[in-house]
Amino acid sequence: SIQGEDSTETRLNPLNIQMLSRNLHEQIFRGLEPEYKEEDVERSISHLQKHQLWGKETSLMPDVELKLGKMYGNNIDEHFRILAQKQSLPYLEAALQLQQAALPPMPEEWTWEAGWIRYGPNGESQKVDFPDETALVFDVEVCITEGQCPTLAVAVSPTNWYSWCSKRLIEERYTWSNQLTLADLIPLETSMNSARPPGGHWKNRLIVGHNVSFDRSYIKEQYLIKGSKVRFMDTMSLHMAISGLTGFQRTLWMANKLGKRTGLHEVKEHIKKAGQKKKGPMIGSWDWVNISSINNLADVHALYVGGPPLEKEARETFIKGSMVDVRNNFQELMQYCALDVQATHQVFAEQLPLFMERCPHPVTLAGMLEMGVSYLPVNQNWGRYLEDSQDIYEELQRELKKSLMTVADDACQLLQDDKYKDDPWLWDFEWDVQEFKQKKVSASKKKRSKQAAETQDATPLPEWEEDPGPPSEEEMAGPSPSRLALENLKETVNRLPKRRQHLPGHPGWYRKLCEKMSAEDSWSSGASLISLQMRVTPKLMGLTWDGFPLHYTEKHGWGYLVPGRRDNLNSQEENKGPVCPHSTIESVYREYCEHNSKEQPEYLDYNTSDDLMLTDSTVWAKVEELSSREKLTEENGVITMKNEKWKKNGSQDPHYVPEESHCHYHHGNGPYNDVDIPGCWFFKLPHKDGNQNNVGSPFSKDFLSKMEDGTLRAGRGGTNATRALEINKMMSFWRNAHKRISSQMVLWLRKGELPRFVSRHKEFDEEGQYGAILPQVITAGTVTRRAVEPTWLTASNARRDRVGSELKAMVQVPPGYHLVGADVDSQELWIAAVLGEAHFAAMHGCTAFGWMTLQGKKSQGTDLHSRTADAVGISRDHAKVFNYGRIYGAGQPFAERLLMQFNHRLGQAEAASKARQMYALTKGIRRYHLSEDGEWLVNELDIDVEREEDGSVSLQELRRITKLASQSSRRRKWDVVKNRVWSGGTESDMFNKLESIAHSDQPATPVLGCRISRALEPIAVKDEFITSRVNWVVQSSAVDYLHLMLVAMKWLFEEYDIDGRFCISIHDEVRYLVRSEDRYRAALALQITNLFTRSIFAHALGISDLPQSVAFFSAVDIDQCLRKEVTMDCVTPSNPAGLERRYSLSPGEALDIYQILNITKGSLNKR
Amino acid sequence: SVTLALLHTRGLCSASEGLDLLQLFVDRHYISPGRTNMQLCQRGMSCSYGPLGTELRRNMLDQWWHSVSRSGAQVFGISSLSCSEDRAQDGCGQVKITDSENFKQTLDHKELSKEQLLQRVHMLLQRSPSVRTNFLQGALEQFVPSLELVNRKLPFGLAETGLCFQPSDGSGCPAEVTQTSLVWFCSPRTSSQWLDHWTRLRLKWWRKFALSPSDFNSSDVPVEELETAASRGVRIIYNFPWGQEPLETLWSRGDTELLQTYKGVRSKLQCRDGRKSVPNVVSVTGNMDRGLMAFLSNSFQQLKRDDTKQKLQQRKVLKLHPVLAPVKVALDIGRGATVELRQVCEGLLQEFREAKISAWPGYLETMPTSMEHLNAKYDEMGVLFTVVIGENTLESGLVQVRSRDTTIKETMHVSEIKNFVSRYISAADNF
Amino acid sequence: SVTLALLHTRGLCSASEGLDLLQLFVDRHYISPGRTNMQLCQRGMSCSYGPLGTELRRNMLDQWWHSVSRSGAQVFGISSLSCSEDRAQDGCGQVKITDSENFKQTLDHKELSKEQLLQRVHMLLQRSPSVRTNFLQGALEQFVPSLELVNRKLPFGLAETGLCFQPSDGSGCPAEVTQTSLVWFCSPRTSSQWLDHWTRLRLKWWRKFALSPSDFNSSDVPVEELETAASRGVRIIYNFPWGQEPLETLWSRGDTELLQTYKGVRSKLQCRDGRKSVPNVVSVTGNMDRGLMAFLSNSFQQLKRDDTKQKLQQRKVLKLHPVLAPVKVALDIGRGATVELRQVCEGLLQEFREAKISAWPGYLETMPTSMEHLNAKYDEMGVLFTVVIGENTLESGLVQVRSRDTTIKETMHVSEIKNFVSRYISAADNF
Repeated sequence: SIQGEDSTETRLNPLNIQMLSRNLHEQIFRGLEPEYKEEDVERSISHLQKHQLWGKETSLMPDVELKLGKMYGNNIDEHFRILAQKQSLPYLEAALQLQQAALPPMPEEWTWEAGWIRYGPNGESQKVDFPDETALVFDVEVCITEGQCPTLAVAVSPTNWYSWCSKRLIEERYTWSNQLTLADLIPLETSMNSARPPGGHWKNRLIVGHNVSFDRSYIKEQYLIKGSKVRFMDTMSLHMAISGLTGFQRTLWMANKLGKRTGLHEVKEHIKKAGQKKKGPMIGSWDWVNISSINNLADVHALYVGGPPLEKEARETFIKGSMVDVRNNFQELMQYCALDVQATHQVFAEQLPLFMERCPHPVTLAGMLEMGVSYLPVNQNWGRYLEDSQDIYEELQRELKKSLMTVADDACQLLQDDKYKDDPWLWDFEWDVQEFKQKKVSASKKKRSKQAAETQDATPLPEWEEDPGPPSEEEMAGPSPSRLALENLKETVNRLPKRRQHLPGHPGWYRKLCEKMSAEDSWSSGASLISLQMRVTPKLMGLTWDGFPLHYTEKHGWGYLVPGRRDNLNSQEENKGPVCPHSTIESVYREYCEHNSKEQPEYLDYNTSDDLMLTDSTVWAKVEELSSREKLTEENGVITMKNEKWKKNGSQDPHYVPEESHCHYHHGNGPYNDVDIPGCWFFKLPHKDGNQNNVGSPFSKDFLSKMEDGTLRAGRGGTNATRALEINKMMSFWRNAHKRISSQMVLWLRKGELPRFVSRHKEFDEEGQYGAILPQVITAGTVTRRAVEPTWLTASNARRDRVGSELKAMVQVPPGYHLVGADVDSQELWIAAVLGEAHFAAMHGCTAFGWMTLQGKKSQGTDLHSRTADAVGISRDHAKVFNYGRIYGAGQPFAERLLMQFNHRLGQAEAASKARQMYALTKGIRRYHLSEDGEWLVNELDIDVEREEDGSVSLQELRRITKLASQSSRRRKWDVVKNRVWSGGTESDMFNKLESIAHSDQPATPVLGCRISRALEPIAVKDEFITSRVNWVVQSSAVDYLHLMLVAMKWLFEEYDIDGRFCISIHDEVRYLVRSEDRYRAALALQITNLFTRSIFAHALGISDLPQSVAFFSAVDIDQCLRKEVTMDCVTPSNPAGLERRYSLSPGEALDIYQILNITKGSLNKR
Repeated sequence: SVTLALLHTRGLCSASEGLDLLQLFVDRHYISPGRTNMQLCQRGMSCSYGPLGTELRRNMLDQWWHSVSRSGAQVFGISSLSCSEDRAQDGCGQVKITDSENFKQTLDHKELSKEQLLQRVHMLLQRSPSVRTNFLQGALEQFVPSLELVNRKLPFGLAETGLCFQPSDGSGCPAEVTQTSLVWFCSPRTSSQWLDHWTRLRLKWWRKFALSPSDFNSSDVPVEELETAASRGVRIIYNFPWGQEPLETLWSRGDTELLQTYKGVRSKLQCRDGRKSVPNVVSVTGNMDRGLMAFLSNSFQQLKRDDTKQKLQQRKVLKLHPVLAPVKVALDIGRGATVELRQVCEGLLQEFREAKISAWPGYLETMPTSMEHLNAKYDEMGVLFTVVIGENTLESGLVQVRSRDTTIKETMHVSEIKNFVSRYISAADNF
Repeated sequence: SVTLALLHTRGLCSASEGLDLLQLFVDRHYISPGRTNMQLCQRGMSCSYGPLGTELRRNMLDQWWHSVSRSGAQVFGISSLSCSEDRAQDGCGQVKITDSENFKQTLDHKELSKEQLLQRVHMLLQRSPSVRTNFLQGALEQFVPSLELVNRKLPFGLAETGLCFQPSDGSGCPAEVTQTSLVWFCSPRTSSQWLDHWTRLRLKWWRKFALSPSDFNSSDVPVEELETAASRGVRIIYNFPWGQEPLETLWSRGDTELLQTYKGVRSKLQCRDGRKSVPNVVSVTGNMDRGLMAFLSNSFQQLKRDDTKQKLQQRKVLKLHPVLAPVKVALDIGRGATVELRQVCEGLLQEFREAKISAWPGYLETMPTSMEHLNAKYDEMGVLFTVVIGENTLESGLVQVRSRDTTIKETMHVSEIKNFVSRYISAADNF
């Protein structure tokens, strides 16, 4: 229940931050009140004061009183250990059994029969309903060309081999339905035609496989709404947790393995970097290659087991071959599949102890098991969605093409009187036309025809034409004279060349856009080959960038022409090619300026498009990509900086241009004066990866936002071109995603296969369809152990102008169910903050960063994003991207680039200064602790050094020391730095903590103690991949967070008999499929889960308390479909009527803790 | 020097420009002249059409019928009477057709009192057959006879096109509209899906023939504007220079009207769908007169050539879809018309007409006109191709073919031109 | 043994047989059921048509238009309004269209005297727009705008088809007729020749589609029956079971009406034929509803099979001309319908429809019917060919094609059937 503000329940810490209500604190931290040291509190206050946060108003929240029920162990960590052990015990036992087993001998011949066959140790075989074992290694093969039906499978237990064949393999039939049913799938727990296990109880079973989620999607029982107790262990995920590689490392690894170390650009760069630092050959930094591998079974097998490499050639038959091929090579392919199973077993046997050692906390295993059984319920609306989206997409595609064709047609008019010569865009097109060719007529024939012509041509028309009256009957009977004349004339066709010319009268560029006339039905008229990707298109559309016409050059890609250049006007005469009409370009720009002065407020904060609202994984992908290419300014310290300085002043700069040829009124990426267009400077379009890159197409995704804000617009062709841009934007999502989405394997359940209360529910529709998609989630797919899945985990939210973007909302519950779930509020920020706080003064809210995360208010501008936005002068949404990028380890260059991308009118210098300013404010600046050698030198040389309290020195001081040291002893190279720290910024302590973890000998997550991949441990990579390691600390802790939640939820569901199952977890979001009557209890369970999870984080970091503001989800969503907000109607071009009208989905409920307490009366018990 | 820029205008902005546009359609024989007539067509009513407008409407109705009957669904064309005595009872039969002679005779009795007179007038009016305002009632009446045709199996549809009359909007004079109607009978469960289906199909149809498809849109009818029996409605709307107007309306009408028509005898109406339910009705009603105006104004393109030396030049083109364009080919003679050249033209004309490609005998024009003027005229008429038979055609068989869309003149052999045009049109049809 | 004799009966002799025939047309969905409706069509009026009748009329109108426009003469299609206020003045505008609400309101004034009331009624009637009884007036009104189109050169024609209304013949209820109209403008000198020309052409047209052409004839209109303005008239006549009836009437009308329409302003009307004369008018007006009945009854053939052992069997066939037949092909499944067979049928149906060959989805019928019954039904519907997809079609691609006219079943490959039917029809067209 809710208590008043003055209650004794309310607790504040010395920094005036509201802590957990007393009753909750007592239950969770067992009466262990935190102790605060006076000096810590003072240190914190002065730090907060420095950042203008101390004394800011904070408000109190109502207290929460709640009975949490029985808790185990002496503290919350033990509690979780006990829960997890209990949950994973049967599976762990099965796993150990499997690991220790010596497999029975593999059958020499496989039985050609549909369904499961068990092979005894003595070669005897027997048909069985399913392999009734507690542990299996399992592998499915699918003949891909024949649809989504599994073809064959092999499994092995400690005692038996099993094989399974599809009916479709054994029986030859003309057609099979392309709609799968449960009977087509592989049963692992039930007999034919049954959806219930023998005896009515599911058993705990463990299935092991490599990328086992793929195999799982072919298992019959997995599609039932009420889940079985089978769990999966994925040797690929185990591998990632033990020895995974980052994306960049994977590229390097492959290059290394293929022996093309020098051939690959990235590798070259990497070697350069590695070589630069340590002068010797590449020692150390390549060690990781030998203790890791990429993810496929063959390489993983080679890494953990070794021996002769795995044969994978047979695989091709499944990918490219037909069912007949599979039939013809049955024994061989069965053998191949069995060998994979065997290899998987060997790998698993090696991995299991390693995994248990490196991820020792039982929660990790229990969480991963739970993650492996995700389940997305869908209904008949799935098919409607696919149809609608594809339909709208195709229609838009047609419209796009039509408008482009119209634009091309219209441009043809410029051929008349050579008007194209004055067109700002089209002047450099091929405008030549061909002469119409006809065979010469032999002289005699010519003569004859001439004579004929002369005799014929002599009939002039009568001056006055009277109504001649109707033709006579005789005239009407015979063939008409005009038809005869025409038929005669047609004979001259033999004078045409056999192969007709292709549109000789049309300009060259247009000719290339047209299909040659052919006899085929598919022939289309007009400029039907045109597409956005073609080089002519932007010019045909008359695109302008800030009012300047676009121009393409081979060397620099897409750019634009800025008029006003005078130094190359004379070179015109030598120029034999097309001449640039610079005066019309001028008038285009003038018009733009006149037009623009009317609509001034353009620099206002335009809406951040979704493409910038990068999901955390995409931000990270970008950071990783950039950091791999960034010069290691900071890592290389002094030396590189010098290098850069030299470079900047150098006159060898390829972009260096003499002063007189600078454009005074326009700043941008250029000018590139090697493009010699009389009267114009050439500027390149900005590129997201830096301006040295060429832009290949102005229609790429990166320019969508520029079109939205009007920087890039169609200057001609009016509505057609503008509409084409719009359509291009609308189509972007479905174009990229539709293959993946429409190939999602959906299995429809028959009425009898649904739980009875579903098929008898009043909302049950006899004609409806109910089924599920099993997303193929790799439970630990990245080096941070985050889950990976290409469709659902990366899906963006519905956008009004993106076809098909309502994807997620198509996950819809069957009758009688609800989806209950929540997003962890600013999960990564809080994790990072609490790490920093533990490091700084072990108090919630003691660092400025932490304080802002806990107490910051948008309304007062004290939240993190508003702060950054203010500091740099950007929008809050943009600031968000910076903040996440920084926390993921992105450096200043990233910020610089991003700033310029957000506002291309920003100069390089300005961007750099803004970025520097932002980093100084947040991350702080580098200071150095001297090494033993360093201290000795300072002492010996008697240098007067300026130091901070903690004894660190600044970069300038360090330089001075180095300089003095090298002066005094020329030969020796001193290593004066022990370690480097951040200082002075709001986030300095956080970064110091992250870096200290990243640099430690055995980096491990602070809460569950999971160690970093062997391929990233300092012993293997020394000081490289720092960005990845820093990022790993937060990301991997977020994974711990998720695993903890899953364990707590499972416990509460079981303990309180809440009927539900795990559905999916998308990054910081979890969803459960829950029986409708249990939905509020499930919501409460979710809130309690969050409380526990945050508490164990605090506990693990040595703070036995938790701020009230983060204890609970701000809202738990109870909904009938998957969407970002329960009220989102997901209106898109393919769903114009919205979810409510089109699919009859009413808005869901978003409940905070107080509302839930109200509804449930604070009790998880069934009433 | 000459500065030149191409500026396109479509979707004209003001009503006055709308009137200019109408005048162009009059000049180019789409619409008959006369202020009343122009007003009618601006109001989306049937008006008197010139030869080009008549052909355009014919093409549209043809395409409508093909799209509805080729959609894969079971659709039967029917033809109901435009006036019926049975409909008189309903309130809807407001527009009556009367024989004035008959009327006069009935009243021409001196002995009648005023009251009797009034009563007679009312009775005469009552008895007079009312003319249809739409095709719905006719289709409902044909439902039962058609049921046998499909062996009582749903869904199927009854389609009809023709004139309907609309009650006067105050002026006292009822107006006529060329309507297309599809009345679709389906199971109650699927009616909403069918409504969506037909909306999508119809919108696609409009967009298929549009130059700028996005000017055609659909929008749900707000609840307060729903017709009595209807549970949902969708309108297909076009943005005219003078504002948005609905071209077609789709209603999900439930079974009320069907039951009414058959006086509640459910057994007559039940279908073999396992549930013995009374079918639901989805009606799809289009106004082809307004649709014709929509296509005309949508396909109008005005290209300004800003030529500083000369005065502003405009190229006005009616870029009607090749399938709809009333004239596909114009045949003309270059300089020096002779009887022989004209014969070739006539031959070609016949060839085109036999292939059902409508051709324009421009060669009959004997007054000398510049080719430029002629092209401008043909562009405004929306003529796809202009074939010019020249002096040397007689020798070489070569003709000049100018395309409306690109303005480019291509040389072609006279034996290939018919095939080319026919391929061109069917390619546009299949696009 | 069985003796068999074929006895043809055509041109039924008695009116009662005529009624039987009508009932057949109702049963086979040419005409909608109902006594009034059947009477209407027997009177040669427009009636409510079923799907087959609608399609037949569409085909007839298409053929009419092609014949008129492909004749080599200059004919433009136009479209006039069916009701017009202007026509009210003439005596001919007898059938009025009124808004009954408007009527009632005007009369609902208590204070009016009887005389005032009568006056008001007359005025209201006078002012009400009259509906057209034919297309002549509309064409005359479009004469001047069209003159510009042809550059004031004669001869040319204006064609229109659609509904016209006829004054009641006593019953008080005006009737509708589907008319075809060609109004031909020519020099006074040639008008008589043109009348003969068009008569010849029209008669040819009717006979082309007839099973027994000699039932269609032309005859000059006796002088006493000539319309006011006309100097000569010709009728095309068909022998119905219930007597002779005119299908089409051609008048040579002189220039009177044209001058009337333009209030005698000759200058507007003069053409460039060197003589500055006012054109003469030849009108060609057809009643397509009666024409439809003529073709139907003309193509009906009854074959008696005199089977001594069993009772008398009759084969009734509607041998409509292939071009006119509303259904060209019926698609059926032999025994043992399966999903795969139906898929083949659907594919074929689509193919036919895309080639604009109307096909009948007989395969949708799931109730087992004997093939014999089915064929009898199709014969009565006038279906040209029946395609039967059998079990072995899936294997061999072979289908059975039964011809209506020969009753012979031919085996054909599925890939060739569409072309075959299409060739068959166009061969019949060119015959």
